[in-house]
Amino acid sequence: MKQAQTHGTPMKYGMAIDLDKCTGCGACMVACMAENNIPFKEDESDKRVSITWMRIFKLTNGKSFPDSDICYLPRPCQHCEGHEGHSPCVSVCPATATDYSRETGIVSQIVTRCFGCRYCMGACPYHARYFNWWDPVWPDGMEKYLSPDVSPRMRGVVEKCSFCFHRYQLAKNKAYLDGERRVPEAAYQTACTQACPAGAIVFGDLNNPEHQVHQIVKPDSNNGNRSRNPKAFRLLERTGTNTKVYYLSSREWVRRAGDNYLAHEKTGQLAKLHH
Amino acid sequence: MKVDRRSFLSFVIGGAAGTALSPLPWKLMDDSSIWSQMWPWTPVPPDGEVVYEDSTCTLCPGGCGISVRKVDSRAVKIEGQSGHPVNDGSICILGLSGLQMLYGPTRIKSPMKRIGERGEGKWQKISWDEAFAILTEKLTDIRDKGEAHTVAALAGSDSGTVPALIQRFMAAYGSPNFMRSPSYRDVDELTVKALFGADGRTGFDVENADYVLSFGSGFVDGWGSPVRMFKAASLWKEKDIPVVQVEPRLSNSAAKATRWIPINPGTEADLALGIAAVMVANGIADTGDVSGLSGWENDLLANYEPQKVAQTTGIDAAVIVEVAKGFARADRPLALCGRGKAQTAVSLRETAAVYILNALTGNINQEGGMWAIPEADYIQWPDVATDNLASAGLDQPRLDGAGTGKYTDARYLTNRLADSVNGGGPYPLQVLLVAGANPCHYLPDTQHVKAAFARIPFIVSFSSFQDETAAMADLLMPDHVYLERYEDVPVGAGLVQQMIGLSKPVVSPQFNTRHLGEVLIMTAKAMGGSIADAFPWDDYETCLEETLAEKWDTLMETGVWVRADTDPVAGSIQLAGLDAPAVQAEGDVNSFPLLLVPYDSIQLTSGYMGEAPFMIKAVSDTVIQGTDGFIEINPLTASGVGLGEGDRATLTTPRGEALVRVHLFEGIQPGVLAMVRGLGHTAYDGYLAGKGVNVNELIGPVEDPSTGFDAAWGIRAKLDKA
Amino acid sequence: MDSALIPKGVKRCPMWQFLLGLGIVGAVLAWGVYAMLLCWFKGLNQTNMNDYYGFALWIWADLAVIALGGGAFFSGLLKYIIGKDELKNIINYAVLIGFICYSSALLILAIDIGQPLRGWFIFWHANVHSMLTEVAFCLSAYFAVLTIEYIPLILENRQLDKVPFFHNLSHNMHETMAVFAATGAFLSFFHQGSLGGVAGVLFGRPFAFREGLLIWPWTFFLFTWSAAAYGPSFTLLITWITEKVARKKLVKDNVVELLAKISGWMIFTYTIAKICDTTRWANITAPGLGQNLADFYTGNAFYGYWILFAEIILGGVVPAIILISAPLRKNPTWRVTAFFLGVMGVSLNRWVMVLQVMAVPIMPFDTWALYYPSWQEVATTILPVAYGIILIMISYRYLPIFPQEAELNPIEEETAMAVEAHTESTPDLKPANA
Amino acid sequence: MSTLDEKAKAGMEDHAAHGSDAKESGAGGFIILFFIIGFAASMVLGWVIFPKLLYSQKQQPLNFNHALHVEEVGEGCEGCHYFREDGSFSGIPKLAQCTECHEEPMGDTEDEATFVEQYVAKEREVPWLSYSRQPDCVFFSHSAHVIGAKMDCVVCHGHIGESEVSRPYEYNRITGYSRDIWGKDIAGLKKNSWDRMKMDDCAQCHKEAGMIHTSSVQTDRDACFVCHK
Repeated sequence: MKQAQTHGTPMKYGMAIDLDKCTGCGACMVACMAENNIPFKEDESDKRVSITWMRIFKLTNGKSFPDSDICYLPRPCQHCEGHEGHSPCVSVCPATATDYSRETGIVSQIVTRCFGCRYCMGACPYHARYFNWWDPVWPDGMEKYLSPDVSPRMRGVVEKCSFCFHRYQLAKNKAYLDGERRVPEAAYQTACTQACPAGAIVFGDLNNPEHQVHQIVKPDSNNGNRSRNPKAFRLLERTGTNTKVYYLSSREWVRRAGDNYLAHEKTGQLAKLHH
Repeated sequence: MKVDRRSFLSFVIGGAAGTALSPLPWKLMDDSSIWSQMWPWTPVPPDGEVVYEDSTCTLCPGGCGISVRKVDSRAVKIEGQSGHPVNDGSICILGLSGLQMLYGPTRIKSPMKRIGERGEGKWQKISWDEAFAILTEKLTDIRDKGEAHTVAALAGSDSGTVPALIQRFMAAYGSPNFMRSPSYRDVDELTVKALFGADGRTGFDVENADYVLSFGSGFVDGWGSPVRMFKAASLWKEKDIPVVQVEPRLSNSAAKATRWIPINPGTEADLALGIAAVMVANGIADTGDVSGLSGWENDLLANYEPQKVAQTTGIDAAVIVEVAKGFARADRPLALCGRGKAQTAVSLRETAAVYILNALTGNINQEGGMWAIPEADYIQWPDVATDNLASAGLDQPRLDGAGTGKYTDARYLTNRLADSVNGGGPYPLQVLLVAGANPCHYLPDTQHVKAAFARIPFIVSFSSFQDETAAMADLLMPDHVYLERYEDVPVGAGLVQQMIGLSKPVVSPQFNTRHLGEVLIMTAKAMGGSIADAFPWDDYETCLEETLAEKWDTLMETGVWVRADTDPVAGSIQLAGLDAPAVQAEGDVNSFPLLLVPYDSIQLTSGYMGEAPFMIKAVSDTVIQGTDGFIEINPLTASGVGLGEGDRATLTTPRGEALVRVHLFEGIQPGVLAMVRGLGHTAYDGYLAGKGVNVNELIGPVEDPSTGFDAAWGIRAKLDKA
Repeated sequence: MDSALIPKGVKRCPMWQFLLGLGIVGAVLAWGVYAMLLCWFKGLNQTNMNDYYGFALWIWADLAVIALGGGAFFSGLLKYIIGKDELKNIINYAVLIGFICYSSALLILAIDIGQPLRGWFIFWHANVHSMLTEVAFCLSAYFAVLTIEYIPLILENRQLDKVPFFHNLSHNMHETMAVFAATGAFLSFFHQGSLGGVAGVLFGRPFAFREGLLIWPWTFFLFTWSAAAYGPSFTLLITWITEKVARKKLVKDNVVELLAKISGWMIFTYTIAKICDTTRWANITAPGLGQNLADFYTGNAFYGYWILFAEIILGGVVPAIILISAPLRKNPTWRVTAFFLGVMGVSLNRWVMVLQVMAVPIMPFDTWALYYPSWQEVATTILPVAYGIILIMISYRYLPIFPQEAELNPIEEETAMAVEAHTESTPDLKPANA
Repeated sequence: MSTLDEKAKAGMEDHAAHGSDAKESGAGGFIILFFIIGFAASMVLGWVIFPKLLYSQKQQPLNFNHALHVEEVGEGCEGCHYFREDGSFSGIPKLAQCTECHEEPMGDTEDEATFVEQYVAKEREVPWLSYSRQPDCVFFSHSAHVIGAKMDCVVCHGHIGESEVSRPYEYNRITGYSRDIWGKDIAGLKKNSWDRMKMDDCAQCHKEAGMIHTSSVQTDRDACFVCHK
């Protein structure tokens, strides 16, 4: 007999990132690297072979001095739900190494299952997936700080942001001990959320009205989970990736930069969602 | 019978069939894939019991509380300490990288003495006993010759027990030459003294201000206590507080401000005074706290009326008036001073102008305003009983000339050290002790500084890392890093209250290093006599505990001691310093048509600490690519020189030249070039060394005649296609 | 000296020439193998691929050779199912070329994956939703079929054929070949299609994404179709090259023209379909996602509208017309030009569907990603070509690939006798020398 | 091909015809025989020799008597293997835990002596070899199974609690897996639930317990991010 693992409604973990607050300082990137045993090389300046589960993009408004403006956009894995969990990467992985969990809404990546075909990387429009082109090597002595909660990856596999799922696992351990069925909001926060000095990142269960992220985003399940918050937008919403990372900005040009629009279309306009 | 080929063939076929029906091929296939899943050369972090230990971060002056996650005896992650008055759970990129410094390969792992040429990097490991012997012998010889004053010490800061012990050691030994790394603190202290007539520092109540006017202060680029400022900036967003950022470049702070006002570099003081003039002229200034205004009012109105200021600053007069009114009419307006991270001094004129601007709002020592408060004064040690040799030495003038002649008000003029060593000083320097400082990387005109260091007969470095200065040393006596030691951390950094944090040993020392405090006490004891008497403590921990007295328990419990109800040093200010001349950029306009200004990034320490690999990894590819460093330039200026995105160019200033690549940026004023501070290391390892250009090598100190501090804010430059 | 192995009634170049040829191509092969070993032991950091270019030259090579190898299944389909019997005179070669293409594809895949030791996960832990899974299964299955189709050819070697067992085996296999041909056609339909699906299902990438029929995007059908259309052209192009190298006619014109004509009509219909697809995509699909052609073909140093023209007009319309029109088709120069253009066209199509897909920025603030392969990638891509040439050399020398060769190139009696005598007088020969 | 060679060789003999004829007729029986020999040999190699080569053994640093400890300490397994406050499982005790009782030698066994001299006195952790260590990519939650599902230790660990001597630690030479995890029986047959602890065994047990979840979109089983990290 099959049963849904969830007790009551399933969870759908997601993020709201306030770009008005984000300063592009990079604390989230490094918090992520430190939390998830992310390796580093002597030269990391070629960003196309530099593993950063959380990456900060710099957006410019294209105007010239002194009307120019910039905005930073932190990009973790967007944990696309796509259509019923068939996110771009999950549906293409030939070996079931990446999967979508109906229980948490998290897109998993199991590196020991992955054999490195990199199809998922081609499928991901956010470049949130990274390949281990090299063996991970820590300078002598530095492997001491590696965390046992996240397994270091070997050469030749794809890795990506897991929404610090190991923290959920640990919180769940505690929950069992305390006889709780659900993991409390505060007990499961990602490393980037916790570190962000500007408090720009809010993480939690988008399905749970008590969670702050739900209150900010107010997802509209009848409308492809789009946000009811006028300041909010999602990256490439029109492709139907149906992401769980929402961005907030009071600046129209920033919101427009979040998706592709034809000249005449107005920001936020949405053609029919695919799938 | 003879085994013919057919029989052999069938034997092989039989073998194949048998093999296929045995586990051999299948298990091998499975196991080889499992082997690839756990390659022996991919590390497996050992599991264990998880504990969190709180401490205080000392990687920058910010004084954040940290909470270190440990698995058994290993520290695996540094997180912000929730509930801490400074950072409440958050943490910055540098603080997060701490473990890479603790466990990093650039640690100095034991005491060493130089065996090769200076700077050659040939060292010999020695025991601590030998190290002590070498040091004490050296110091004793010099002292016995009556030349105690020719020994100097350079520390990162002068607050807290460890620097105090260094100062005490110098006093007992008999040298007036204690110095600290130059920073905005120098001019801040001096200005507070000049305006308030008392010793103290400024504090800024950013959380409660309702209008913020920042003169180039990088409130999200590392100014003040960085994490506190990040939080404040978000608070301002939430409360819709107007934040005006005045600087020539669209910095991250400018981007976070509600309004960015580009200004001609180096004319901030004029704008401040212009705004003051508008306020006075319109009678919206609150002159209650300001004495001496009447004598100055006419000059102010005459010299700084909006049109004139518009001329110098390049800001539209209407804008000046608008800002002045907005600022003056706010309930709790606050003006910030100190460029970027405020790691360098600015001119007395600029500092005074901004502080007076604060005063003219009547918001001094008020909620949301600027405060002038005394340093926490908790180090109460009996005066040193100096012997004759010491007294003689102490009577000598300082090498840097601070406190005498035209520099009476300055306490330290570290920026003049290089000159005096290179022949400008009253007497030759024989020994230099360096602790928590890396002058050979961040002092302006670094080449000049290195040349000076090359001439110092004997240099002792207490650095924990193989930094540029340690590379120039003769004797290395490595200190623990902050995660391995006890230390009191008095926090200034623009806080409006007195605060002391406590660093605790989170892990046992990883290498054969010694606590600097310990080393000083032991050296003193080894030298005996009055010097030993000045250090009555058995060890540093006792010293610390006795010094902190009743605060000790609080610190051990909560990790931080705060005194909120600190009395300001004075309630009102006396106008001063405004007649001081402006500090100009070095170099003449004709041969150097452009202006080079350094900028600060929170992603680079640009201080004593070298950047950890994680930080460099986070740096954008428009700042470093491979080993190439970039300068930011306005597309107009670039096309003028015939340069496109990523092109290589030679950047020349009166002080030096460097090969750079250009990044076109619309957020920078035409004619101005910006280069990030903190890169271009020559020491450390391949993760840091050789990346980018050290901007300090291109910019020389420009002395502010009214203080003696280096107040250079940029330098003239030219750019040629390479 | 190896004349005992050489098919009856045909002439082959002297051994030294043959060995010299083998040596030269072998050197290239060795270079490729060296690069392959580098990739296996040092990892894919040996390539210029990056996180923007997870798929690059290799995947293009895979798609291209499989498309070009399509000649095998399609000629097989024509001969055994549809009953175009003339094609028996070229089917052998079609099969051989197919065999080479598919074995190459599998080899390249084995180099391309980051964890070759776990390659079998694609079968063991298969994800049925993935186009790649479909590719892997059908590809391997069809490769097996090709092997089976190739074996009887080997058995027809003059010496092997003397063995009654082998003789009968190959005979019986010929009998059942129709079954395999049918299977091959069926499998090919799916893996060729899935390869098209690989790009078409990427709904996060408006440049690649296509609507479709049921679970299959239009590219699925376009790929199958194009493989069937261009595959024969490739077979004929290689045949032509072989004839030039061998300096003799190997296949009669009527056979060539028949296949060329079929190929022509296929290309014609395919091109029409491709144009429809492109039009719909450019006017409905992409704009629906907020993008238009300018986003895909401007703003970078390499990918311009020219590539559309080169693929569809030069590589589609032109060869189609040449091969359809009898006079042009009968003119060898025009014909070969058409083959060449066709091969270029389909290769370009595969290139676009792999590399340009990766190059186009999707997030408005992202940038174009251009890439050039490292020498290791180039070498490993040339490797299969060298291997193919070697296999063709050997097969051509010792197997009766071209049934019409003897008839087209009659040898004078005494030479033939001499060959015979020679054969008998040197029975001590071991194929190892071959 | 070999057939061909043989013919070629035959050619070299004077009366080729005879030679070959002889072979055609006589060799049949041998062929079967050789097939059987080859078959048998490889079966022996695969089923008997290979497993021996595949595994190696290590002895525990010192002999540990579980039975005795269970008796002395009481509280069953929890006496030494307990849950920490954060819900994680302590696993093999650290030295400090043993020292609570073993400050001085208890009893006069040789192992006890070595333990106290070599480890307690020198404050060295005992390098125990864990029979049940899962590979690093696995996250196994004891609390989910022991507290949540109320499972008995024996289900996975067998009757180690009753053992009086530490059996040798067997591991796979290629993978480094402990044989307890990898599987006792080369044919993959399980007599007891604890004979093997690979992923399929977890799945099997979950199935039997009626705990098949549908959280995975790909497999309609448990999502990967439950037991993997």
